[in-house]
Amino acid sequence: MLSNLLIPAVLFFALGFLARVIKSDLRFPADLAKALSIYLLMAIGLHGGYELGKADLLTAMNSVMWALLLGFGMPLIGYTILVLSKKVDAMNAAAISAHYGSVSAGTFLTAVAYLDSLQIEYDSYPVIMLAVMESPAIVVGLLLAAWSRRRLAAQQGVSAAGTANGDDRGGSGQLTHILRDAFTNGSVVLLIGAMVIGAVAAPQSMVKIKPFIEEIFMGVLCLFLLEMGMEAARRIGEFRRVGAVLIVFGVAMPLLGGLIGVLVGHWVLGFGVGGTLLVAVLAASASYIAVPPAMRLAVPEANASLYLTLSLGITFPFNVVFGIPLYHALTNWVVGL
Amino acid sequence: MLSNLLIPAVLFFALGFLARVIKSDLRFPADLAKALSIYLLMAIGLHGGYELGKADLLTAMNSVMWALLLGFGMPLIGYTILVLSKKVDAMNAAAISAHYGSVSAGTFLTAVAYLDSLQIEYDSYPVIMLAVMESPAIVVGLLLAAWSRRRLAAQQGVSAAGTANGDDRGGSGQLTHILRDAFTNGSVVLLIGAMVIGAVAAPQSMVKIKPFIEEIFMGVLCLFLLEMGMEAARRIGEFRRVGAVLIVFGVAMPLLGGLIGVLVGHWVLGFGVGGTLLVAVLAASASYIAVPPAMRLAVPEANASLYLTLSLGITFPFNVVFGIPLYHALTNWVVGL
Amino acid sequence: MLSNLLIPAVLFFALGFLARVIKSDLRFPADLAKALSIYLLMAIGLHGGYELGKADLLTAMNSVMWALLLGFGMPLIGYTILVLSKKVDAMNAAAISAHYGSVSAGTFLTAVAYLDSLQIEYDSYPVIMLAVMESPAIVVGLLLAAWSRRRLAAQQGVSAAGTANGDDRGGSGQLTHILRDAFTNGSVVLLIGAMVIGAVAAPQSMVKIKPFIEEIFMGVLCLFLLEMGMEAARRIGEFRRVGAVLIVFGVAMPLLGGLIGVLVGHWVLGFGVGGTLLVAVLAASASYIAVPPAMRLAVPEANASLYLTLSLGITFPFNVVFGIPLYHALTNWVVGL
Amino acid sequence: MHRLHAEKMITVITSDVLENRLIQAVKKRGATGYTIFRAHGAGTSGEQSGMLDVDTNIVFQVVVPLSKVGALLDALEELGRKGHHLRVMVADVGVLWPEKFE
Amino acid sequence: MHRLHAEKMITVITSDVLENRLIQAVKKRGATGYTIFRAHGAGTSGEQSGMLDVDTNIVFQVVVPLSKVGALLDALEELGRKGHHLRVMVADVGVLWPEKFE
Amino acid sequence: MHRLHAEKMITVITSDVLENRLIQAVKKRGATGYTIFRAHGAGTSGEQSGMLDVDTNIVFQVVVPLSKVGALLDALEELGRKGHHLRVMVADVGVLWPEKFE
Ligand SMILES: Nc1ncnc2c1ncn2[C@@H]1O[C@H](COP(=O)(O)O)[C@@H](O)[C@H]1O
Ligand SMILES: Nc1ncnc2c1ncn2[C@@H]1O[C@H](COP(=O)(O)O)[C@@H](O)[C@H]1O
Ligand SMILES: Nc1ncnc2c1ncn2[C@@H]1O[C@H](COP(=O)(O)O)[C@@H](O)[C@H]1O
Ligand code: NA
Ligand code: NA
Ligand code: NA
Repeated sequence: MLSNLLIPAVLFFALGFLARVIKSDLRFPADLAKALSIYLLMAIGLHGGYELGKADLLTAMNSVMWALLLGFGMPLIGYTILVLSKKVDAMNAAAISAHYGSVSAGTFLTAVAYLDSLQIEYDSYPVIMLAVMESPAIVVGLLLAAWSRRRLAAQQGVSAAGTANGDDRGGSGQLTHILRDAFTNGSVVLLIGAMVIGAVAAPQSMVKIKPFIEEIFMGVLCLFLLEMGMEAARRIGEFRRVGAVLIVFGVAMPLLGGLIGVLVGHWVLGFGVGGTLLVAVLAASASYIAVPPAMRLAVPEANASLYLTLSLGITFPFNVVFGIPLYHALTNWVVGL
Repeated sequence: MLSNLLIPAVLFFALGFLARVIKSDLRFPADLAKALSIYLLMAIGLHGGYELGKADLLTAMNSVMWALLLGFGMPLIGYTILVLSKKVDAMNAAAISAHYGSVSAGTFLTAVAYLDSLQIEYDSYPVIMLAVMESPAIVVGLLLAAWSRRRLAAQQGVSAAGTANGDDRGGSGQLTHILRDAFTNGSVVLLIGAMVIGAVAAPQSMVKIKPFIEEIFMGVLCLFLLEMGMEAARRIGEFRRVGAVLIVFGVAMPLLGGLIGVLVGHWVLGFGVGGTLLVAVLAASASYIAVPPAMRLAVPEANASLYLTLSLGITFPFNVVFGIPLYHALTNWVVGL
Repeated sequence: MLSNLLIPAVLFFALGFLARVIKSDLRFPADLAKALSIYLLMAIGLHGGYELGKADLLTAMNSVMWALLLGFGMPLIGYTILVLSKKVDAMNAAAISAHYGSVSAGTFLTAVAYLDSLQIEYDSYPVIMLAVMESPAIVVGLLLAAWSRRRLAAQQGVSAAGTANGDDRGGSGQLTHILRDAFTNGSVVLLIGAMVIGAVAAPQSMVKIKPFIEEIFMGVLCLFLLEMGMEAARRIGEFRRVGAVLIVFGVAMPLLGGLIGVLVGHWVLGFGVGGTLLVAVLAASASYIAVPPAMRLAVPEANASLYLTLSLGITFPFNVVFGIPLYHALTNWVVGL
Repeated sequence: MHRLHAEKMITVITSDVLENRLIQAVKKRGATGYTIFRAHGAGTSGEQSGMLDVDTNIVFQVVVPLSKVGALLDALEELGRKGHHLRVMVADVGVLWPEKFE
Repeated sequence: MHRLHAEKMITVITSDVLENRLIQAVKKRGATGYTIFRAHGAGTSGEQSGMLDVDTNIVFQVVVPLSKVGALLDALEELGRKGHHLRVMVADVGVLWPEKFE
Repeated sequence: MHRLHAEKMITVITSDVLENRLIQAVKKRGATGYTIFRAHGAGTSGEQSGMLDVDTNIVFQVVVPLSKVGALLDALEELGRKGHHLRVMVADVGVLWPEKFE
């Protein structure tokens, strides 16, 4: 864990966190964080696509399939736990658990920086998995919400048709709409689009773009994490609204995800230590870019404050500071079995 | 054309276009595109100025003269065609044609990326031409508008003095004002200023600035084109407001410009394939950064929706996707004659 | 001075200045300058911290101590001069002089570019001094203001307790508040935080971040100075509000600071020409990022227009264009003694 | 001010993610246009810092003749009923060129 | 609110490129200041996405005593007559420290 | 508009650096929230270009029932008395869901 804390990316996250804690007036212009996150998605995508152009198709498809499984499965696990805990209603359970099926690019990239600093090699497949895992969780979240909404309405004896999806959406086309929204999500389009470009672009033209996506990458990530540290500290301050049980969930869920990810990464996909750690981080991390707007729009009954605090204020810092070295230890142990 | 479509810059343009077509919620923060375009102008300018420091003065002055001729000539051609077509009034004809005398840095840079990817060398003179061609078209456009305004007023028997140039501008100083506005235009100042700096700065101090203007250049261009693809798709959606005749104009005008540019580039200026293609692109492309605000301010009678849709929604995507390889083929044919 | 004017950074400053003078509509998006300044602070900090990791502890501590002395001393000198001049009241004198105890990172970096272009080496200690000198001047400024406020109130026979520090701040905790505000200032936190990160981060992980803080640094600085040139020209336009005596102060104060800095840098700290010039620039330059908001908030009685015009419109351009080569000549002379 | 014509300005403060919904809603009810700018703030649902898309507020303004206010408020109330967080304010304004707002 | 003094707030929504014209216009008519922020939106002349300078709207606000409203509206009408697209709205406000707005 | 409830919207235009002070002030006086956006402009204290933090204006808006206006204006007058530059405007608005603003 100590070596984790000597990585600039993690240190900048801590600096941002600290800045809020000591009530510094350090502040980013509102558009900067958004611009940095566009850059990061573009760079990850291009990089991943380029690597994929050289990858083994079978392993790639296997990775994609398991990414889908994780993306669909994690929210179901989360939803079940939350509903059983009886601490939140079904709509909130749906919205919260969707975040855990998706991924946090910031956490993933911190893990990559962690591996780099320890000079551990890693497979390129987890990057495709990252791209693939953004959408399924949104779909599951929306389906769980639609299902819960119908159940609630049935209990109350009214029709739920169209309750949350507005004027223009009848019950019939709803699934299509959910799928469409999930796959036209801005980050998904940018990430997958950049990946395709990285895979199909002429290699000699990629050479020109490489310095942009490689040389300044780590610095941009540090700036981004500085800002996210400030956001995490702002959110953690609202933990009282969330309550102890949910906080436990915000730590237990990534631990569970990390465990599942290690098993999938090493035993199923056969990755080495680096690749396995990255799969663990994918399963363990919770989205704070793509999923929250989708939930706010389509599951307005859920409390945005809950899922944002959990994902951004609890799970994100936990993963960045404690999770990554923990999953690394776990990976070492499983690989050594 | 296929090789064109394998260049990241073109692919990112297509991605942006696609994102709007599939109604993705992908969105840039409002200031990002403006910041990227400031970077691009600065980098082109510095790069061009640096090359010019080493260039042949006679060829440079010859290029500048022909750039002025193209900048003054293309709007006159466009205006004549538009007025003869009888589809728009004289004020709109003036405003629209001004855009075609000026240039699109985005298109020019895509052509540079195209040449790079085919490993075709190119002269450095077209960059000066790019800088020089921003202003003359604005001047011609404003003069055409002033002239049309006076004619219209004469027809209606009223005085046009000061009709569109506000409280503070009598008829007398108007030409001075037009010239001043054209040459103090923000992009012109930045581009020419950076060019002068690139030319006069001490070489050893330029070394320090080079990575900024070279290494990340292609990546920034890709981001910029991603955004411009979204804008083009937004604008193309308004083509119904424009009508078929104008759409034909939006394709025919660049074709004509490309032809003239090839002839000027190869026969008059004696450039090789690369340089000739770039001159063709200068003549063929239409401005969407510098000219529209100038027209909106000084030719308020014209319909901004018309010139923006034509320049950004029709001519820009046409040039990026079809025009560049076409002008390349034409260049090869003319050079081979 | 001629060689100074051949540095891109200085030329871009001049370009921005010129753009405003010729009333160009060149304009940066509002958040760009703020983002660039965040980048610059981060990069200076990381770079300085990294160098410090390798530095001699004793010299470092000696430099810090003298930085504190300069930071505390310069405002006292400035305040005395201003009060004696009788051109501004005590509150304005306090607010203005605080700016001169702090530093301008833009001026410092221009001096670094100047040294680079002349291929003069420089010590790394001045970077720590830069980080250290942001806060003390704020503290002194606030103390001088509090003291002047009490004196004024005593003259008028009323109690000044809490006059400017709001509902929540009694007289008792005021010093603590002043210190807290000065050290949690956003730029201070970012600069010192990045410095600590640069010093403690694992060297192999710093390798990844280096291109970001080194390769694009000079280009970003040029963009930043372009914008600051526009701001300086905007401010210099308000010099009539300021009056001749204050303008003389805005030039004399940096000259005095430069002299003191040269003496401290060479005689006390024993730096070479490069390091001594940088200390001179630290002492000579006036803050326009960290100090003005602190003064606006805590010394509302002072006229923001005065201190901004002096610091940004007079002292900053004076230092960038004339001051640096002057302090260089002075340094050469003192070193040669 | 005989040349000013009385209209109503409806201001909605809500999350950025609702932008398209609001645009559709006002277009459908015959508004001639709308104006949007981003903001940050805080309310019963916590702080909206403006740093992430989900964390950003928009101020959405539309000027309409009195005759169209009712239908628009209905649409906004419907959104509120579904659980969306909206603040809705209506103010009197006098406009130049009222035909632009019909 | 005896301490509030009645004034008029004039709001102009138009293209970013007119910013300087509007500033000159209000300065000439004796306003003590003005406030501007950027916006996007749509109207009869299509969508203004806010991405290019020419595509960005500004909301321009100036608070003046009633006595200055007429001259300001004249100036705005004049701009409109020349073909510029402006939306002009006037609202009643009560201000603290009215001397600041004279 | 029987469903609209009369409230007051207080708008403060001032420097960005006062943001936290204003937030504290309205929280203390029981406002349920506030909305802030950045602006540039000019006034008696010169031009605020919006480029540096110290040079940026905020427009700070808070909607409150009439009963809370007095205390809020007191707080704002107090800030003004200390030397801060504030412009304060109060306008009538009708709000949907008045319980959100109590
Ligand atoms: N009914 C409206 N309500 C609010 N803003 C409007 C309205 N109509 C137009 N606007 C704004 O005014 C700008 C110019 O409108 P127009 O001249 O009709 O294109 C638009 O881009 C909108 O920002
Ligand atoms: N008459 C006015 N109308 C609208 N906004 C104003 C007016 N006067 C000043 N302001 C705004 O209030 C800020 C501070 O004004 P002042 O304190 O007079 O410098 C200015 O920067 C403007 O943004
Ligand atoms: N009393 C208020 N005055 C002005 N704006 C408010 C007020 N209450 C809430 N808001 C704005 O409305 C947004 C949503 O409020 P809420 O739904 O209560 O969380 C907040 O983020 C604020 O921007
Ligand atoms: Na996950
Ligand atoms: Na052209
Ligand atoms: Na100093």
